[in-house]
Amino acid sequence: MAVTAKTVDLTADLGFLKLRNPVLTASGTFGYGLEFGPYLDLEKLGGIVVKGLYYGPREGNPPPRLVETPSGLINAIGLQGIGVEAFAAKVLPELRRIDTAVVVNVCGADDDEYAAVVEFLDGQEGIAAYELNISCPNVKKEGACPALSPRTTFDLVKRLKAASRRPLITKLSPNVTSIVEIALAAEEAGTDAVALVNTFLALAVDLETRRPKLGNVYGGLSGPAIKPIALRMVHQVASRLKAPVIGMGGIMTGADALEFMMAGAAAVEVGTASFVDPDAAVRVADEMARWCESHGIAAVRDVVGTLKTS
Amino acid sequence: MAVTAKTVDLTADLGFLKLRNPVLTASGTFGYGLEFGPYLDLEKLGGIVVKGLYYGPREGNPPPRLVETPSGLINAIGLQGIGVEAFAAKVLPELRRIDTAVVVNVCGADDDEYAAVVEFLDGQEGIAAYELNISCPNVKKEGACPALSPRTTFDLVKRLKAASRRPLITKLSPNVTSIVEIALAAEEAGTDAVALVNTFLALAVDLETRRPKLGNVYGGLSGPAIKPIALRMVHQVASRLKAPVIGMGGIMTGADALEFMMAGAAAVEVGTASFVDPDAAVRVADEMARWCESHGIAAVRDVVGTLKTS
Amino acid sequence: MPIERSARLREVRSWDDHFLFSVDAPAVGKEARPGQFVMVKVGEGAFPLLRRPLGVHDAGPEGFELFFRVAGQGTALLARRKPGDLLDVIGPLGKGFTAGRGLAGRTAFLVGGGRGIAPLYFLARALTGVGARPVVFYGGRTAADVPLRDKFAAAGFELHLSTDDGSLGFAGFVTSLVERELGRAEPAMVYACGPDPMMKALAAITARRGLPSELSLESVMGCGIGACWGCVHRIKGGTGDGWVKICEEGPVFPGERVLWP
Amino acid sequence: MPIERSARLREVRSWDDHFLFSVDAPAVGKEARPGQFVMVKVGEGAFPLLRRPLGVHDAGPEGFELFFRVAGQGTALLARRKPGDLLDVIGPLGKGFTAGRGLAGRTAFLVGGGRGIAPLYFLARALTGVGARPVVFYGGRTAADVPLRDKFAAAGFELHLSTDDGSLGFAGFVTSLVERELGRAEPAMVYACGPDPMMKALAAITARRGLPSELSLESVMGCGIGACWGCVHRIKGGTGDGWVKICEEGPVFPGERVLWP
Ligand SMILES: Cc1cc2nc3c(=O)[nH]c(=O)nc-3n(C[C@H](O)[C@H](O)[C@H](O)COP(=O)(O)OP(=O)(O)OC[C@H]3O[C@@H](n4cnc5c(N)ncnc54)[C@H](O)[C@@H]3O)c2cc1C
Ligand SMILES: Cc1cc2nc3c(=O)[nH]c(=O)nc-3n(C[C@H](O)[C@H](O)[C@H](O)COP(=O)(O)OP(=O)(O)OC[C@H]3O[C@@H](n4cnc5c(N)ncnc54)[C@H](O)[C@@H]3O)c2cc1C
Ligand SMILES: Cc1cc2nc3c(=O)[nH]c(=O)nc-3n(C[C@H](O)[C@H](O)[C@H](O)COP(=O)(O)O)c2cc1C
Ligand SMILES: Cc1cc2nc3c(=O)[nH]c(=O)nc-3n(C[C@H](O)[C@H](O)[C@H](O)COP(=O)(O)O)c2cc1C
Ligand code: FES
Ligand code: FES
Repeated sequence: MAVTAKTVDLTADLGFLKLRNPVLTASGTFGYGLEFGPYLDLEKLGGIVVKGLYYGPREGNPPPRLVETPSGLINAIGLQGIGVEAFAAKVLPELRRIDTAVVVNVCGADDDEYAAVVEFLDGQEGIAAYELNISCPNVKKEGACPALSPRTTFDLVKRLKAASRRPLITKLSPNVTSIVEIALAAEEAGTDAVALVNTFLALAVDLETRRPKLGNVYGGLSGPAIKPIALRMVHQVASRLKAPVIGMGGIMTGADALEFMMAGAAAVEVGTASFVDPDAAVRVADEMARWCESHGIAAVRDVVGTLKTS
Repeated sequence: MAVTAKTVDLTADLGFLKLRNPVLTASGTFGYGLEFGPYLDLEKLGGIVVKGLYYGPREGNPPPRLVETPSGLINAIGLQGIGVEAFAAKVLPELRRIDTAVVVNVCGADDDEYAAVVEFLDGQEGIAAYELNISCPNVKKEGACPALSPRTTFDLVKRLKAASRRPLITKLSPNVTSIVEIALAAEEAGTDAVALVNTFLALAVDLETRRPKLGNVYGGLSGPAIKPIALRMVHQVASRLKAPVIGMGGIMTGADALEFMMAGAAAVEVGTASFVDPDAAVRVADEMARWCESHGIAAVRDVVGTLKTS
Repeated sequence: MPIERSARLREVRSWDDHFLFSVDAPAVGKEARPGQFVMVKVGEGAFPLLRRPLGVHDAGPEGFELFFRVAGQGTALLARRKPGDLLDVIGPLGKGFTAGRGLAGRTAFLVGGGRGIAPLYFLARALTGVGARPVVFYGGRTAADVPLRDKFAAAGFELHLSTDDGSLGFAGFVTSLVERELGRAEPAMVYACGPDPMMKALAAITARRGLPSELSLESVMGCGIGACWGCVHRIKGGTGDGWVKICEEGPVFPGERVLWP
Repeated sequence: MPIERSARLREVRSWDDHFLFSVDAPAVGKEARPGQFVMVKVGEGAFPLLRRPLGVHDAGPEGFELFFRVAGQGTALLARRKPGDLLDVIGPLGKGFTAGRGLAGRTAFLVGGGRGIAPLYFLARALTGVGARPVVFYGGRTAADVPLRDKFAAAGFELHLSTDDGSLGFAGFVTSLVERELGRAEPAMVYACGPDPMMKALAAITARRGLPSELSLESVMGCGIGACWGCVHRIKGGTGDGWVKICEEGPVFPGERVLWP
């Protein structure tokens, strides 16, 4: 029987988690999920990675928080958010009613706060996994974060893996010399998967005021501009790790997503694209299905890691 | 007397080298210089950094060698070139007739080759300085190069500084966790200036063939896409180093160049822009002058490092 | 708040770098309330990357109008669109002005600075609809910045013009003109949209006189739908610990709740 | 090789995704020789980043013509340009075909595959000019791929058409058609431009018969002026140790010097 967009098997298997399709929404670009209800069918998503959560509510950085660059966006939101308790009380019950994998992006000012967030969330139902945001460039000075060193990555992941009852996805920073080294440290520490990349530490200058365009001076660059670097990193990491890789960075179309999968990603996250088109993540999944159809590919997972480099 | 574009003092002073204006042409994007004679007045340039040179001629990488990405260009030329002897015999005599600073971009398969290139060029006249290309991502596997570690950077720069009779500009790679650490190593080793950034290691995939779009698999990303990251790195390095910083990465206009100077660059290099507009480097200098004029700035060097971050 | 991917640009009027677009988009037009905005794809393809927020200048069953000034690359691209072109817009978004029956028979001041005049036409029409009496203050740096004066006059709204350089109407800031008129009339509400300095001044003026006001704020916006937290402003008693999302809880806020740096 | 920043697009003709541009640019038109190309800014602003190389389809004192097929984003943007728009072009660039007096009174085969036909019209005219007899072979996948057939016919050139699907002219590859005709006529030169497989096959055919040929090669180009080393192809006896810059030493090379992977 010929493959049709309808019959294509889009499911993705991370081992610890089966997804309806390989497309998740990237943390911080999809709010807490519900904001997008009016624009797409949340149950058509592979999963939702909610905005980064600290234990308590957070102020975030002073505006301006966003600046557009050629094919890119620099943000310095600074993880403003409601905290896990409010999240569990107000948001999680709503999300539970939706049949889609919910991944919580876990943040912390220090290792103890990461542990506290995980401990609290372990007491809540309706969460498929934790994505450890050890790579946000917008909170400490000059982008400092655990993901910049294999040692701090290993220690933090090890501690959280021991504490958590749920699978861990460690989210890596691209602002490193060897992302493979960091990924291997996370794997050795027991992470169930890695997600990459987070944003690139960047600066935009306003010539007239002679000030940075962002209130926080530096910010994180995302969008199509970074895709070629992100794709390279995903390829490097996927070629070395046993743990599954979730790829992201500038994915705007199904073709972009398929390139990440060919490079070795078992699933992908769509970030900045959701700002441009609130329904982008679902469109990306649809475009994947149609590409598989036109290429007679019965299961999208057969594309994973098929990039020929010799 | 009011400032006019004509009266603006555009000269840049690197200490070891005075430039007519702060705009040099970036290595590998301006050939050996002479190719551009038909398109601009080479004597209106701050300087020419010629294509990277090994001791002998080099084959370079198999095509395809270029792929365009959103606001960016990935190249994997692989430093094809004629070698220093042919350069000295055929090109240098021509360049000597032109009244502009000529900087040679020095490459080497190993430390000894770098030393051999410097030794040979020390015997030639008409060269203002050497730019040590210790950061090309397109020759060794996965972008390996000396600029990825402070140790290898220090050792190589120290050795070449001792050997060379000319000032050294060390060209840094952006593919590192802390470019400041590498820059400080180069400074400690005695470099006279640092130039940053070289290209970002990147990958582009052809979905249909399931192959990389470049013959060399990975390549180096340049152009406007990388400007925000390059600008951040220049700001970080310039805030820490005593040695002058030459900034580059996606400069297309005079405004872009001025942003790099506000961030701390004493001079800039224009790269990919010269492919789009062969006369881009001269236009950038003109636009700088006009901006100074409209802002009543008598000397462009007064802009250097004036970014207010508090 | 539908995504209208192919809203037909029916008509374009322009004055130098100001543009008035009439767009066919029933779904958006029917829902829109004064003070709401839309997110418009200004380019074709992914350049520029982000949509641009533009206020609803007017709306009806058949569609809506936009009035914008070229401020940079995005609005410059949008300005190139020709009648018949299709626009990709999301909206209406945000919470608009309150223009309720409570104002019937009473006077309201509408203060627009430059492009800030955009949402006030729709508001003035709505106020008339509930029997209120809109008095419009429209200011700019120079005469060329107040191109909609004829449109407001033709609609029969009481109109007070000002220019910083005195080339048209009152010579000085529109806020000074408002202060002068406040001596004569006591409005039940002051609505405003314009550059921050004007809004700040107006907030002070209304506060001093204990007049209620509603200000439409601006910010760079990443998404327009409350997802990126990029558009925040300090608002008293809002959610989000002081930094409140303009796109979601605004862009219109009571003047007394808006905190200024 | 001037930079012509504001060359007026005088006329546009199109067939589905094929476009013929007539451009006013005396400086370029006067200098251009058959087989040379120009680098065209396809977008406005910096998107897409790079110029695109297009062969000179025809040229004269007043300007030049381009014939292109939409292959992707850049050519799609270019195809949107309307008469009166200004184009930013650099050229003429590269070394063209040799169409010298030596061919006077003799026959030359011109073989174009798909969009590869573009530079052959100008060449055919030049050959007629030196008293040679151009015989044009024009092939495509299907009839829609050979839109210039009428133009070549109207110019009075002997024209042989082929389509892979047989929807027009000879059914099969244009190279097979050429081989058939080679049985009947013995050209003094074979010129060709088209996809690599066609060029490769043709190189083999001409080599077997000891016929001189000139092939116009393609490659992605970064600069078009010899500065980026991005456009290389393996050429025997060229400079640059085997990898030769097509934009500088080509795009036209003698068939026997071109090495294929
Ligand atoms: C809710 C809302 C409603 C608006 N309604 C209108 C309207 O009806 N008519 C109109 O002309 N303009 C309106 N604006 C402003 C308009 O969105 C900006 O002028 C536009 O986004 C600038 O985009 P650009 O690409 O042309 O300029 P850019 O090149 O993006 O920026 C040019 C300058 O404008 C600033 N800027 C960029 N985006 C915004 C923004 N969203 N708000 C304020 N400043 C910005 C930049 O910092 C820069 O200084 C509105 C803004 C908001 C938030
Ligand atoms: C010397 C020369 C002369 C040419 N003359 C003509 C002509 O007269 N008419 C015409 O229609 N086309 C011509 N081409 C091909 C034309 O340059 C490409 O079709 C165009 O650059 C594709 O750009 P794009 O943005 O539309 O497609 P892209 O999205 O850039 O690419 C679409 C596809 O075309 C391939 N491609 C991109 N650039 C080139 C290139 N420079 N050469 C070959 N393939 C490329 C890409 O790898 C991709 O597979 C010529 C090419 C060269 C080198
Ligand atoms: C506005 C904004 C907020 C973000 N917030 C988070 C966050 O809270 N946690 C996190 O791990 N990543 C965050 N990111 C990074 C994205 O999840 C993603 O890694 C990055 O944007 C690259 O993907 P993209 O190019 O598709 O946007 C944020 C990105 C943006 C643009
Ligand atoms: C085609 C190409 C070739 C390059 N070759 C060299 C080189 O030989 N030596 C070097 O140090 N940098 C080389 N570079 C890097 C540039 O000099 C510059 O550092 C980089 O492109 C960033 O600047 P840009 O964004 O303005 O192009 C090359 C870049 C490109 C695009
Ligand atoms: S613009 Fe994204 S939250 Fe307001
Ligand atoms: S295209 Fe740049 S060298 Fe040929």
